[in-house]
Amino acid sequence: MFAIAKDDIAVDELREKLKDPAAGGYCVFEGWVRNENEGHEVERLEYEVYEPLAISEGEKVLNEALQKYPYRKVYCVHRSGALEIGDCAVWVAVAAAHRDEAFKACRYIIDQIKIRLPIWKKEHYTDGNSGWVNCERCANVLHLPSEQNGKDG
Amino acid sequence: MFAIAKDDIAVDELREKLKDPAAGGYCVFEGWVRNENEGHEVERLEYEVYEPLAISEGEKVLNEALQKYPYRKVYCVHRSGALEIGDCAVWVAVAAAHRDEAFKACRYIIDQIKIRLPIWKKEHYTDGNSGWVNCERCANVLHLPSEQNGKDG
Amino acid sequence: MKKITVCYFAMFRERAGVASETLELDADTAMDVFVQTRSRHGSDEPAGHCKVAVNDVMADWDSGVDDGDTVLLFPPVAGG
Amino acid sequence: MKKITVCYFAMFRERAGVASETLELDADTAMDVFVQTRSRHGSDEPAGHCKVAVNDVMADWDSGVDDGDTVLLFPPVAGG
Repeated sequence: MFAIAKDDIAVDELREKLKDPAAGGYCVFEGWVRNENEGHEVERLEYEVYEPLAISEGEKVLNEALQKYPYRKVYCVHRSGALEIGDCAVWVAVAAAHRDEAFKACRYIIDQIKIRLPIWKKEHYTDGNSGWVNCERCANVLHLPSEQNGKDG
Repeated sequence: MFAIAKDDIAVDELREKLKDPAAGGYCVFEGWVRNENEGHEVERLEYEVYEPLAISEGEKVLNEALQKYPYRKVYCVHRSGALEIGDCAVWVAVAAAHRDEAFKACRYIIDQIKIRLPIWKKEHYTDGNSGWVNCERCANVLHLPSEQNGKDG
Repeated sequence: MKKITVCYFAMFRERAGVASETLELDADTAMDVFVQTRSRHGSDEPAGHCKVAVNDVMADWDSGVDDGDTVLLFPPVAGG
Repeated sequence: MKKITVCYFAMFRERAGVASETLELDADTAMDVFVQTRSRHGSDEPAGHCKVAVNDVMADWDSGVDDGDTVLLFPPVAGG
């Protein structure tokens, strides 16, 4: 189950959804809003989410993780809207028979969510500036050759 | 901070202790009592803990993780006493600047706790039998040569 | 020429000043749409950093586009 | 001979029927104590599966033991 939340993620309640008598390992990852990014002091931030595709792509990621690291239960919630320092931006929880699958599925899910879902983060800095944060993998992606041939409009 | 708990681990309250405005990644692992182990249907279990050394060895593990995967905050609690199916037997939480350290430190800690701390698990099965559970790494440990030379007492 | 509805997100939307618009484009692929709308989304990002969807389905840059399609242009994502 | 207090845990304690006892042993190392108390802790486990502490400090099997020491014999652990 993948969901977008417009308000605080209710982590305590969500944990109950993962309970499973056949699960021996439970791994959670939470992304928190930090007070600093690449040398800039962050005051708050906003997430813009294109929900239809964020949800379908999120569900796809959960299914891929299930194939690779069979788990018992999974739940993932990503915030949209305005967040303050310390707020939980994303919550990924996996319950599995053993801890190895729980850890690996959880890691796979958060890694993929960060690079694949149509979600954008705008940071507002204490100096009054703001900026859209670039995908962490962008530095590794090459220009596509076909792009050079296009006609500029 | 490493602690032994005689009653339910208060996971919701403990999460608050990890809060840190410079932490962007928070990883938790919980070990839950499963209803099955190696083909036996488990009814309940008991942990025996030798507290003085479990705590000192636990703190050592947390420090090793800090050296390897610098984190901001850590908290680990292991249960002693009687547990039912679904109960949380161990809780490991790490808050770090980035998710990579959070995941790796959390995994290192639980892996070491399972093989190093003087903690023993006795499983009670639905068929009325019970048994002490063997360390998961024991299959990989060889007999020590000096052992053969000892005098039997 | 094809009638294509182009949707802009995040920094693309801010630069275009609109969330979507319908344009007449001489475009065969999603990449053509991206390149021909550069003056709108204002991006000098390589397309490889961006993503595209056609009619609400994630697509490749060389996916074909037809008259009446909706093309969603996604600047570099940063979830989590 | 040395006076050594031996503490048994978990299955060792159940087999010995006592949590600890003080014995007169001709032991130079922790391993000697483990081997010479086999009839007490009843273990045919290889020592490599077990752990030992001397005077509440984790020790190696070849750690020396002195008169008056307390040796803690830990069967295979299974935390988590």
